[in-house]
Amino acid sequence: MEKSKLLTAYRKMRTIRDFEERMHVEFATGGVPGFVHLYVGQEACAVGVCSQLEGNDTLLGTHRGHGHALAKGVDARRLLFEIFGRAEGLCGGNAGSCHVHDSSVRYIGANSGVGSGAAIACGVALAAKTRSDGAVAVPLIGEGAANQGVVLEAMNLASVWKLPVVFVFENNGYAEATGSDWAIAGGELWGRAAAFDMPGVAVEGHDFFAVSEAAAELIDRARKESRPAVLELRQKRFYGHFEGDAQTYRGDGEVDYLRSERDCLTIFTDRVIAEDWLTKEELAVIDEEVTTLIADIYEEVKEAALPAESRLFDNVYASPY
Amino acid sequence: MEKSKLLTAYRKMRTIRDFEERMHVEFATGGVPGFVHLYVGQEACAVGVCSQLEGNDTLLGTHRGHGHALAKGVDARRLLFEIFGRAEGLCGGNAGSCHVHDSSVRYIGANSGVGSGAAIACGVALAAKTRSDGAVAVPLIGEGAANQGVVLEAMNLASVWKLPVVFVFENNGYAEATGSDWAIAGGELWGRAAAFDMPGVAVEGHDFFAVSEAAAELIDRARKESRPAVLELRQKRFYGHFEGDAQTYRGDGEVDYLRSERDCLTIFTDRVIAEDWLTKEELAVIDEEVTTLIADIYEEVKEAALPAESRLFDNVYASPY
Amino acid sequence: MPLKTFRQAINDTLVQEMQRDVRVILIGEDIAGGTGCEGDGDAWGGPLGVTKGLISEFGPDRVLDTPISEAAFMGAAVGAAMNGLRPVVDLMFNDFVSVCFDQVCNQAAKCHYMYGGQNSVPMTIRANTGAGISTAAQHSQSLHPVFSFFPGLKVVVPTSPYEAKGLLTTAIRDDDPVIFLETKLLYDMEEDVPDESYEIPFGEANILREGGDVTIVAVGRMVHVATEASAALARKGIECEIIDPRTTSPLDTETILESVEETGRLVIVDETTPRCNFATDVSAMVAQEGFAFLKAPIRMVTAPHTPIPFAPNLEQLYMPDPAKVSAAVQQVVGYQG
Amino acid sequence: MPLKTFRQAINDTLVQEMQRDVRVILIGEDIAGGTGCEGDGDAWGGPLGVTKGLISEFGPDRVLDTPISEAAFMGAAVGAAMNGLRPVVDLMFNDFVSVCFDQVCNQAAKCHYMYGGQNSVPMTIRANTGAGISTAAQHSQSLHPVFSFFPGLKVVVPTSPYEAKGLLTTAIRDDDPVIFLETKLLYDMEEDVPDESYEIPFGEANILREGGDVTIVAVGRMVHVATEASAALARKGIECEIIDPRTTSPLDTETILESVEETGRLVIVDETTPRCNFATDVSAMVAQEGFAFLKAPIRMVTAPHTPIPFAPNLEQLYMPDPAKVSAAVQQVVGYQG
Ligand SMILES: Cc1ncc(C[n+]2csc(CCOP(=O)(O)OP(=O)(O)O)c2C)c(N)n1
Ligand SMILES: Cc1ncc(C[n+]2csc(CCOP(=O)(O)OP(=O)(O)O)c2C)c(N)n1
Ligand SMILES: [Mg+2]
Ligand SMILES: [Mg+2]
Repeated sequence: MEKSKLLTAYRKMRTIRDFEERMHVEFATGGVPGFVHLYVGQEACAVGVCSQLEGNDTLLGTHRGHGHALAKGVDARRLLFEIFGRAEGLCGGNAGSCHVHDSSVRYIGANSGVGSGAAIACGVALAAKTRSDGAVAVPLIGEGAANQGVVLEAMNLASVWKLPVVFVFENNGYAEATGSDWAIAGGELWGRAAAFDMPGVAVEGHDFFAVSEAAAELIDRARKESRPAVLELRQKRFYGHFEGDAQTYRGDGEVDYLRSERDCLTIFTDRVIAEDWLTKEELAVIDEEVTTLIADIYEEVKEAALPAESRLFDNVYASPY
Repeated sequence: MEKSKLLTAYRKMRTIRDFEERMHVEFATGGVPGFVHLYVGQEACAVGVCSQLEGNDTLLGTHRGHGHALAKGVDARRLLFEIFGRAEGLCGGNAGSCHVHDSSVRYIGANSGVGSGAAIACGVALAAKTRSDGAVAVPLIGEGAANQGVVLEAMNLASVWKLPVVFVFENNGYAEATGSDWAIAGGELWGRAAAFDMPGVAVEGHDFFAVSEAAAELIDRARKESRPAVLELRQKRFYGHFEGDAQTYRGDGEVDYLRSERDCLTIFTDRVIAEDWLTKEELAVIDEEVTTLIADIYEEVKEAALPAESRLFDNVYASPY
Repeated sequence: MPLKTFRQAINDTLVQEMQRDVRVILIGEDIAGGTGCEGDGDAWGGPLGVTKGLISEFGPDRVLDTPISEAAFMGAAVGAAMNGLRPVVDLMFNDFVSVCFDQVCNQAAKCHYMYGGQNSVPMTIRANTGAGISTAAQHSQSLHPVFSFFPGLKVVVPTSPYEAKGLLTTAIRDDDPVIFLETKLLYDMEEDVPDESYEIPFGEANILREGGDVTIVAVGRMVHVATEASAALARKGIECEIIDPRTTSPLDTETILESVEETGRLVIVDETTPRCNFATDVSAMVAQEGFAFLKAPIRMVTAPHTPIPFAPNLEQLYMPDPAKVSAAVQQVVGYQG
Repeated sequence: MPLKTFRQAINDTLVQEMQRDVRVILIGEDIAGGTGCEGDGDAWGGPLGVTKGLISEFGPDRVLDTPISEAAFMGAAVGAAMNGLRPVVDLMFNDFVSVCFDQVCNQAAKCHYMYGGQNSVPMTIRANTGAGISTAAQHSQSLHPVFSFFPGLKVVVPTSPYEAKGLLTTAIRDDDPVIFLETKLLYDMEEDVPDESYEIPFGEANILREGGDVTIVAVGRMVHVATEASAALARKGIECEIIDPRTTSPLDTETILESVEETGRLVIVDETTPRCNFATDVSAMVAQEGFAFLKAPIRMVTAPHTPIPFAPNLEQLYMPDPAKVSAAVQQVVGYQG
């Protein structure tokens, strides 16, 4: 992979990590409205997938979407403002953490029922195909959401309509407080791909290189052949389902193990240094820049203006009502 | 198979055939309200499956349900009365052709969205399992309906909850006017079973013996192990999607071929005679009895009383409102 | 002007809008009919024949048959609409919104708002509605009140071929998700319909008949039931003003209020069940905004609070008819305060 | 009588009804929490902690965690109810009916009728409802009007821990499908609640406050908003009668009409959006059946016709509050005919 791509990937993973770790602290001290689902531990998933996307490809995120958005290139500041319900937020404060959306970078936010992005992605890809613009659509789907009927329907539809969609299942061990292996008959999602006549691959989600290689192949095929595929990424989240989750359903020492053995940032860093692809100094520069960015935007957000009251009535309809 | 079982199977298939052939004529001449979907050509499917059910097992039918109901033992006369919207109909005229239901023989009628019986069957089986009454639930599902999300969800749920459900997909070539192979990615439904960690089998649906053997094994396993399975039955319908369908989507000579080469009644008869299991005379007696029955009930239904007007308001609620 | 059926008027409109704008595509089950079959690939035009011929003219890239997966293809329509197309989805029976409710009432309806106006969702959902042909409890509902409940949707209920064409044209050109409800019993209705395309604006009611004694607001086929009743009532010396709102969301409250100001009396005729429906909606609007005009109770003529029975005799009883409308009108006209 | 939160009252009721009747089972996502995990198998009790402890007491055969497959498990509940069990399903957010609408509004609601009374469908669907905790457009709706629209369903909206217990007991013992809506902002409300079980009948409104100047019908948490407003209004000499219908389907029309007969004035407070909702339903009922009593327009205080915004300041504006109720009451009381 080109050096600039590696630097970008690292910057994104680091930004997500710091953004979320700080969010964890802020949530605990109050001031973050609504439910917040952190992406810590899964950074290599979205960043690995996005490393293979072109500018006109679309990523569809989930409720655990801060990392998805940042990986696709959403501005961290306006993302944060949205999460805090401020006027300058990406959606003017109408979306919040779970539904952040940024059409300027082709990032579609989570929508209602989990898994629904799978079907929306089919339409995004259909439009791309109709225009022959060579773009693919990549819905991220939690492994729990994979059991929603619409996801399974969408897999069949994408195959029947021959759409360039890569269904990426983020298997992070849990759906809320329920274990993945229990809720998924057979325990494996990539294996469902065959049922809908498409290739399916599973890789470790904490390894940026494994993710990006698998994604490269499937996305490339989708783009060239206009056919769907499945990519399952396996990596547990480090925090709870949402902030405030006591996580007593976890096994003893699980988070410690994850943090010490399966931290995608450590694994990435060790590898790029060992292979001489990047230097410690290069990474340190990024770390510092990110630290500053996060500190700045978290400071700024608390003073940021709230949406004007009139916004309540805006954007119900796009044309006259 | 015991002789009495063979006679019963033949009587059921013959009854369905004659019931439906006469329905086809009556529909054309008017007087049958609503939409009517005939089962002609598929008799061996439901009858083959039902040959393996016990009294406390439940069958869940579809909109193409006359044959399903008769196979499960529903009274032909009251079925006919229901289809004509008469007071003595099984559901007092509230259901009609598509939703006929008879709890006395554990036959559950089609319900709304196609495929929804798959989920209802899970609940029926759950109740049976809870009471340890050793019963299984068998939803019949059209191959078109197999692409409904709820069917796919139900397959996963049945596996996760370990339910005695055998999902029987009747692949009759078409969903309305759309070809099955086109709408089902990969073209095969039994193959989806693996995705949900259960066995799947496909057999020719015009062969009563093939159906009943496959059903025997899967139903037995479901009953003993309390685990789900998939059975796909392949046999095209002889008539249109509903009565009035001009069927121009069919290939030339297709129906002639089906009637001459894939008629389950002929195939059954040839086999039982060749094997000396039944005699021509035994079959002829049944033919005559069925002919009389069908003639009688069709004559009777036209004079039968309509539901009383007050029935409009009955049975909205089971307890006071 | 040529005579056209309701069905033809819709077919015409689809052809014209697809010719006019390449972004318009059609999605639905069997809207071609014959896909993946050996015979005619333009066999059906949907179960009711409305889209017949379109696949032959526009091909499978713009007329997309689907598996029976409403949630997936409705969701796909939302995605396509957010990405530059203008899908017209055939849902077949409006009752089938039950298997894609999330896509229609949460996603299509709320995306524009939730995403702060970044994307519009220009899609039209065609669906048949209403009772009268023995399709029983789960294929005969009139769900315009449920659709109208949800902010973000627009809801259109045409009452004639002429309206169908003009309103569908507007719907397809509109930038919001529009629910376009085709009453089953109207498909064969004939009327003069211009060949050239035209728009009928949303939120502008049509006054079908003027009269000073009572205002009747009726929706969909109920307009014709009300018209029939009004002819008989006129012979008794009671003059009805009949208002067809055309769209239940947006609703032309002004025209209704102006009429009630004249007549002082209001009857609402709605085929749907009685609770939280469009009749209650109009009634409540008038009881709030036009109370001073009212000389009598507002009466609603609707179906009863029961599912729709299959048996034709019960189904007839279920639906509002001219006799029921007449009775209601006579009650309010005869009301002694 | 011990003080209990709304949450505890529901938990208590579930325990008592499960002890009383082995046919009662619970179905829902994470209602245990911990299923299939290495740690505590009774970790969550649902995202809001309502069913905590039940799996420990009743085991996994009666407390069934599920995959995220609402259509399948709601359909399964219908099947189980038709086959002798009495499932209580936790739908979590009432908005999620959008992914099992067919099961709830077509199957559960219509089976008994469609099958000519052969099977009843004794099931209860618990779901949280309402705005106020920044869960945005798709997790904050108040959908009781949509449920009330459908014949065959019963719809319960308790306003306090005491009501929650009595109404949930009735719901579980009832032979019809019951939608039991728990207002998010009430979960922590505390009140004296008897330990022993009791039923509160459906269709019987509760008069929370008597007053001769105006009738306020309010549903769910809006009862408390109305009560707060009425205290301020009393200081201005305006006495409100506050009616909590408890169930929106069936609806106690009699109590409402009797009250309006006394007061001649009606304000309805409903957190839901304004079109085809419960406020219009009550208003229309009174405009039809109680017109003669009315001395002023019927006013409705509801949310606006917009999706629910995320930003807390906008969400506050969205919801009816005591000030809006006061203003409406003063308008009708001050009305000069
Ligand atoms: C249809 C639907 N059912 C339930 C929920 C509530 N819910 C929100 S997130 C979640 C768990 C999702 O798990 P998973 O898909 O694995 O994603 P993760 O949270 O692990 O990233 C649930 C059940 C929902 N939003 N939509
Ligand atoms: C959810 C839903 N979508 C569409 C329909 C309309 N419909 C009724 S029967 C049918 C075709 C079903 O095909 P299949 O499942 O193969 O059964 P078959 O008619 O071939 O027996 C369709 C699309 C429906 N009833 N429900
Ligand atoms: Mg997960
Ligand atoms: Mg079929």
